[in-house]
Amino acid sequence: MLNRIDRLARVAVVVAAAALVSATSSFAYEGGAVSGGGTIKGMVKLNGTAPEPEVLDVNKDKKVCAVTEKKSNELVVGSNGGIRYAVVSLTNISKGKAFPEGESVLDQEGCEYLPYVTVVAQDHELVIKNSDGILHNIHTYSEKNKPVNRAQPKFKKKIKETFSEPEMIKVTCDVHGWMRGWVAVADHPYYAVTDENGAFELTDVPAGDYEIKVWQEKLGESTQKVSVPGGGEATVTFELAQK
Amino acid sequence: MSRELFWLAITLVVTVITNFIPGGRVLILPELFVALMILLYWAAKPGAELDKPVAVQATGPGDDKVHTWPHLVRSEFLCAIFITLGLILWSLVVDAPLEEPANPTRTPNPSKAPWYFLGLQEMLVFFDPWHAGVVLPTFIIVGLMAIPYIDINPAGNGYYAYESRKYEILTFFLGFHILWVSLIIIGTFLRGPGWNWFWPWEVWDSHKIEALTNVNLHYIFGIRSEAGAIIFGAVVVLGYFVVGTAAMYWAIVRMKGQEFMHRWGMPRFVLTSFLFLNLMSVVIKMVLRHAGNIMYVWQTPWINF
Amino acid sequence: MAKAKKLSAEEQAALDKVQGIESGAIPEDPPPRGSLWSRRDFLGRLNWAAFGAFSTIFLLGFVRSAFPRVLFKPPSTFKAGTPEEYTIGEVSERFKKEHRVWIVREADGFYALFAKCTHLGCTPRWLKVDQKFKCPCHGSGFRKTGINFEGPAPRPLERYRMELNEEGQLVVDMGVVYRYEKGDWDKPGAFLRA
Amino acid sequence: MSKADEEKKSYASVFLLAVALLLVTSVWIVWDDQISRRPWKKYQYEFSQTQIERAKAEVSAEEERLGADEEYQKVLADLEAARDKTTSGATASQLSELASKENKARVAFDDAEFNLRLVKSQIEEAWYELEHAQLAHADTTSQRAHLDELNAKKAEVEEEVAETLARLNQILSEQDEIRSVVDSLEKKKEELEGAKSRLEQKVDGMVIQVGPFDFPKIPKIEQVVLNEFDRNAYNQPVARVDRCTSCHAGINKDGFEDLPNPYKTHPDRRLYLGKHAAEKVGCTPCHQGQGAAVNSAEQAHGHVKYWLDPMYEGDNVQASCIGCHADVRMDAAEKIALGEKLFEQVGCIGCHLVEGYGDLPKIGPYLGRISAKVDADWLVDWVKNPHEYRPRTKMPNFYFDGDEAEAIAGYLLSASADESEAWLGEHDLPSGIDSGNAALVAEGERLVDSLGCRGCHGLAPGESPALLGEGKDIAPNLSNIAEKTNARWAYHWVKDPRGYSPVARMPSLRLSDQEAKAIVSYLMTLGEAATDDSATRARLLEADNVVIGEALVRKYGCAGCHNVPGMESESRIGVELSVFGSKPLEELFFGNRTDIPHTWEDWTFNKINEPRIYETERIEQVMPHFALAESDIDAILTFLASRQEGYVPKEYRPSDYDNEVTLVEGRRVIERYNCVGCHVVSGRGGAILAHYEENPTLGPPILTGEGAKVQANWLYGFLQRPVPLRPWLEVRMPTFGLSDEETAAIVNYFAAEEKIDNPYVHVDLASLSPEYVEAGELLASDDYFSCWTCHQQGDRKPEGPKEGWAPDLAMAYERLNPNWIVDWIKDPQALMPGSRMPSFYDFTDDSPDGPDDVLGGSDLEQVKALRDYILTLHAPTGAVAQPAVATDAEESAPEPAEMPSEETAAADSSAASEAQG
Amino acid sequence: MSKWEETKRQITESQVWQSIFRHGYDDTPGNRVQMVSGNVWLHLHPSKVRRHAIRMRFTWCMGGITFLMFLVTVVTGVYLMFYYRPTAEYAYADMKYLEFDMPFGMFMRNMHRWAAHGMVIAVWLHMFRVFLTGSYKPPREFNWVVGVILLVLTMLLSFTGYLLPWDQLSIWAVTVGSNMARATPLLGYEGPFADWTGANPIYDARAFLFGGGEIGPHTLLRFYILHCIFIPLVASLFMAVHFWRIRRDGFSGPPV
Repeated sequence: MLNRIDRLARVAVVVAAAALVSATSSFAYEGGAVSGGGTIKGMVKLNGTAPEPEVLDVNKDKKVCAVTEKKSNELVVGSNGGIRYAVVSLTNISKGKAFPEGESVLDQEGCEYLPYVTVVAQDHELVIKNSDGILHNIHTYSEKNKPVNRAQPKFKKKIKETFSEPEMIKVTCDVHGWMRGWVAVADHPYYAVTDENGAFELTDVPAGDYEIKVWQEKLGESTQKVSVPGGGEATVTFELAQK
Repeated sequence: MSRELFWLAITLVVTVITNFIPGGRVLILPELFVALMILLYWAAKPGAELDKPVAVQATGPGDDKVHTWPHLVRSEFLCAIFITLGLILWSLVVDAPLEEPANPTRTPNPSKAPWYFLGLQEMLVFFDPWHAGVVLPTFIIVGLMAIPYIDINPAGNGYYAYESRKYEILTFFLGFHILWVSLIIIGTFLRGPGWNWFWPWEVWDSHKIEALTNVNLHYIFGIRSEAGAIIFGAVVVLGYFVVGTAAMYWAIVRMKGQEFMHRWGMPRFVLTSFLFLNLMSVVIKMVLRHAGNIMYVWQTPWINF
Repeated sequence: MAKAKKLSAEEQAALDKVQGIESGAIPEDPPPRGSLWSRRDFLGRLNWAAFGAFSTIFLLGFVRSAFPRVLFKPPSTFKAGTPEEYTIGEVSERFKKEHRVWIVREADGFYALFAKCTHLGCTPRWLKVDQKFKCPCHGSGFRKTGINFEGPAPRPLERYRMELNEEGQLVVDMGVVYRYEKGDWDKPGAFLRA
Repeated sequence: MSKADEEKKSYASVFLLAVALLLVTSVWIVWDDQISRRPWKKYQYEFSQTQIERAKAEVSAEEERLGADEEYQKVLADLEAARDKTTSGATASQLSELASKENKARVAFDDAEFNLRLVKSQIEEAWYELEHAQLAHADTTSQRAHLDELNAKKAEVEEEVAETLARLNQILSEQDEIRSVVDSLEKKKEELEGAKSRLEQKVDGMVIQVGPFDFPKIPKIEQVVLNEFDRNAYNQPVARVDRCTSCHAGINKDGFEDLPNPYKTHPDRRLYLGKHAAEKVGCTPCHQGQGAAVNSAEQAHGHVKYWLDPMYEGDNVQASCIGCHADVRMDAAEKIALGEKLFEQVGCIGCHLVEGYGDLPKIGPYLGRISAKVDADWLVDWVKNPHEYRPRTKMPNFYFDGDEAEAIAGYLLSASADESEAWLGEHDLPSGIDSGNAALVAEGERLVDSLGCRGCHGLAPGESPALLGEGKDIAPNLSNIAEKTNARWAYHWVKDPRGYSPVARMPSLRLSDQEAKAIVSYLMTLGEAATDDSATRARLLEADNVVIGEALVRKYGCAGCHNVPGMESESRIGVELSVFGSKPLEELFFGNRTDIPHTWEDWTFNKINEPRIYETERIEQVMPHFALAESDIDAILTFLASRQEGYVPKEYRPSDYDNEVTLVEGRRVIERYNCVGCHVVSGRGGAILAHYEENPTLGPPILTGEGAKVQANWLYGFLQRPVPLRPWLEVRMPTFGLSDEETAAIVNYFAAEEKIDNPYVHVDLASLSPEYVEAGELLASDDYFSCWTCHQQGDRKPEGPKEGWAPDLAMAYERLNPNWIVDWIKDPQALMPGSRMPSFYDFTDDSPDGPDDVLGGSDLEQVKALRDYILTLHAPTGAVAQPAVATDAEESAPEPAEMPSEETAAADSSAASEAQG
Repeated sequence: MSKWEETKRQITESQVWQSIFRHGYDDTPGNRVQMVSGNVWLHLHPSKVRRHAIRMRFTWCMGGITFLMFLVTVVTGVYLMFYYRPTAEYAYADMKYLEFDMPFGMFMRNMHRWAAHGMVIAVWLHMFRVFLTGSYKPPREFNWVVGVILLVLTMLLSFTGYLLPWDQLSIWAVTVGSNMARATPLLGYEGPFADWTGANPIYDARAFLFGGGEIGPHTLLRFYILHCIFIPLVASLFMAVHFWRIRRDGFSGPPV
């Protein structure tokens, strides 16, 4: 009898522990329909004077690559002081809208990565195109994900790659030393890349308090708190200073 | 009672002291042995009661006899039980020693023979190895065996008779206690690393250095030549035996009378005096060494004495 | 020849004479009550019982002493190579000398037979032509499976446990024995599925 | 008491006392032996309990899961229903009828089979008699008749067997049919219960079942016997027995990391116990201690008197590694590896002999021409205390006073005077060295920065690119070099170090005169320039001074580290340390120090830390002060602790021990010449790369995997006479002037590192298939892989700046191992993570990645084609005629494929391999 | 009850019983004699002894204790032999195993060792007591001689056993203890006149004891055999003589 009670007690403990584990392990983002979500709008600005972007030396495959003059995209500042190519995301959201349909595309055209910053959902395919008809290679510098360095000869118009961990990944081409781009691996759909005026918009955010983060390759990261009203709009302005 | 307490106290003190000596608890054994023997001396209680033939008058053959069973057997049985008990307790409390694995290239300092041979090892300090290790042990064994044939004293056959056997007991006492037992005690407790002398309260320092200033006897007498030394030593040693024998003869005749000597006979006398002089030579050499710093009396290229 | 429990008076007298004792010359002490040798009172019995207990414990201690607490022998398991090293249908004698084991490879698996006749413990021989194990001592015969079919052997050969380790090697565990007559051969270790 | 009373006395009470005591002691004996001296029983029992508890919890969890599993519940219900059906009504009676039929049929079959067996046995006998008769040439008719008769009988019985069997089988199949539903459900149930029954089996294996109760198994001594592991003092092999797992029961089981000792799992169990199978090598070969002891922790750990090898504490356990491994590596056994390195390189071997380290070259500079090199004033100061001028120098401080220092300097100057004069006669000061010329100095500084000098030398005070432990530099810091020497010497030295010192470790960078002048001009701006020392020289060279100096040089053993003229055959002055680790405490001299604990570790640490610490008025000590960092001393101490008596037998050593020896020999050379200052070798070194963080492509290549990559012949030639491999690099592979042995040691090192048995490869171009070569060429072209966008091929250079280029593929034939080319093209990242060479194929899946129209679209064939093509790019004429040779394993079969192709074999760039000039 | 008595009677009067227990419990003078003379262990004694001989103070019981110690060492020694291999490869390790895993191993070893030491002490005291009471005097002279031989044998027994643990204590004690033999005149290489006989460090008087010039693996076997077989056998023979003489000569005592 004692034996049985003992056994039951053990079962109870194990079940409780299992329940606890399943409750706490549900950190993974859960996507679905969002009703009454709000919008976060905002802008990323440079605090200080904008530097003149460096002109890149195109020294190879000039026929294809040197069609236009190329400037560094490291820090592109619009006339209003807004920073282009900054990535804004929420950091503490676990439930919200589903990832948008359609694939993320990174194109190599005129020996440039288009777009300069590509957002791809985690574990989704990133389609890498080679529109140039010359040899490129995709060389990623990542820490959380496994770095890749894949050649994309001209007969391969399209290759695919997936990333499993959220991370900002630098992409370069070793054939064309000046080429540089970024891939933002997102664990939820609330990611936005600022436009030429430094503006961004996150839609269908469930009402609530969030932390919002901006990342810029030269200027680093910065976070703020934001409160999103149901069906309403919240505004956030980041000011980043040059280090 | 007070005597018992006294010996108990002595034992206790010795036990405490010996436990401070590096070398461990094994060394307690001979010390216990001594304590035990002292107690037994006391227990044997020589005295008027035993020092003469039993006074009880016989009323018939075997009248002072009792049945072995149960009277003797039960004593023996109890004795065996208590001894066994002691042995068991001792075995439970004190583990037999086991040191590092044998290694012929690394000699521990000090290296000692089993304690019951330490008397011999201690004698090596005073004599050549062939003498201390071979000749003297032979004399000891032969001498012990010869005792019943030398001793013609009819008194004390089968009972404690200290009065009437003064000289025998004294001599035995000298040989057994003064020499054998005390040399064991010295060898066990007082000899440390390098066979140097350490008092019980001293730490056994393996780096201890003692000045080695011993000299031979002939050196003291200013004899420097080898031949001179040999002759001198021979004269002294032979002289010792000759003079010693003569002195003993004189003393025995003086104390026991010519008649006794006659009864005893020359062979017995010569054997006794030879053994006795050898015994004394150990004592003399010890005194010479410890007190007079003298190494050898007779030094030759082949043997030393 | 039975002996009388008590000596007759004459015998006693004669014996006493031999012992040099004149009967009645010395008044013998009466056996003291409660003395060491008395077995008649409670204390005496208790004493002897305690002594008996002590003796028993000691005796048992000695008996226990004779049984070693640990055996210095090689481990009971050995590795027998990979499955590919064995030919299907063959009886391998590779480990017969070292471990006294045959390893048999069948189409669907392996088993390890202990090469010891169940009759009197001789080591049988594998006769390939006859496809049987034959014991030289009393002619017992065993099939390849180890089942006895002739001679005095009372039961089939024993099997050892076999398993495949993480590196894909066969492992024979001589610590586990499977006996056919006990139904052990149906257990998983008795036959290793390939 | 009168005698008469004695025999009347009753001893009953005494007897009672005696037996009572006997009883007590006998119980005590049992207690003492069974409990006090057997602590492992308790530990093992407690561990078993924990283990069983945990296993049972797993079973309970699985039961719980099954309880909640709908499918399982359904199966249970179905099964019960099905069983009900078979045990009641018509089905049941049908079954019981069948059962009794089966029984009868079985008896009939068994009888028949038994008969058959008897007949067979009779036949055997009949055969024997027949054969016997035949051998005896007797008439065999009757035997044959008998045999025939038996055979006939056998046929009969066989028929009966078949018949009875058929009957039995039919009954069985009828039964099966009725039971089929139940059977299949039971099977299903068993399947679902699979995990549970496995867990239950696990529990069963751990317990003893007695009726409804179970108990942990009875504890027993667990042991590993290491036969012939040790040798006794009589050089006889003796076994070692380790019983550590009797208490440490969980040490080799996963999942008990959270428990305290002795139950705990071994830290990093898979790493340590995976490589060193505990059931084979036990525990004490690494940890020491008294493995056989199980009666107390002190005994077992060897912390008792008379046990010579107590357990190592903490990191010191690494001292054991060297007993079995020739090669102790930084990543696995950091402390002892550092200790060994320091011991070899800091100078210990100059004075102390240690077996296995006896014939290494002297570590100090050549003093045969010292007079031509240094400033006399500087020399005196240096001898007096080298650490003042250069705190991180390997040269120790001998605590010389001023007079002693002058005497020694005097002797050195005088002894080296003749040779110095002669050398100076041939080496003039060239014109054009000018430390005042800012442009020249700037050029010199640039050269020093870019040619690779900084791989070894620090230029600012405290800068240490080539560390030796924490506190020492491998090569001198040059921040105040002008104080020490002069431009004339420096010029000739940087041009040709071996020209000055026959044992120089400094390599030649093949400087042009102008480069050398610029560099010297720059160097001479570092530190305060020396002033005229002629007065000092005259004073030092006085004869009396020189005589005293000679005696001192001899006494302090300078010749242990330096080639001192006139002392070529001096012997070592220190004690031998070959078995220092087993030195008994009583042989260590503590002098008058009472503050230092009497342990081997304390003695040794203090001795190295402050070598004269045990000096007394009477006992002089001469060991100099090295000023090592504490961590370095600790490492040396661990190394010294490993110097033990005893020898691990071969069968307990790693199987690739010889390989390890090769590694050690090679690494010694590599470290002696500080190859690791520039290159990363085996994952370590490459300090100079810190200067190339911006663009690692411009730094010296990383040599990971070099052994598999290049051909040994080529490497051998390259090391002896380096040529520029990558013209775009400014940093230069210097000429070391390595001896043949040293070169071979390095080449073998790389081969051994990659475990390549035969690194000497010959490529037979004649065996290459033209089809493949052609396909390879096509693949390499701009239509496909565009190899020439980056790779150079002889004079054909790619576009763009040099730093974007990749190596010259024309060298592949001589330089690269063909197997390596294949591996490389397959996945460059696997061989060299971070390489700029991209992967053109993905062999992790089956889908083809290459173009469909080449070689049938087969990736592997395309890679081989590329390889074959590359090999033809710079084929020496006549190579085609040579006989075919395989490289190693993979390609030895006559491959139809060996054809040309191209591709970039060595596309290492930033993180590339390879030496370059 | 009578049934019980009857059963008891049947048992005690059976041939088997009486062949083992040759006399009853009844405490009669005859039985007392029978007890001693009919018992193999007790008949070392005469059936009657003189009064003083049962007094512990008089006899010290040392002879008996010596014999007891001898028996203890024999019994424990046999058990130790089960677990001990007298070769240099195993001896030391076996000592460790005795301690670590033999059931009651350490206890047996302790008993064996301490009983051996006790035996040496007891023998000396026995001899001492015999001297004090003059018990070596006629007619017991020869038994004294036998006793001295037994004393020597006892010390040799102890000494040979000393080596068997094969540790530092053993070999050095035995080295020191037996190296005196190298000084034997003529036969020992360090003894006087060794060059006359050609005794040398490799082969001299000690070769008998050591089986060579130094203590080594061969010595161990020799000592083992001496310790376990040779000396005990010889000692037993002399003990038999010793006891026999005591039985014949009677216990010594004051003249009547």
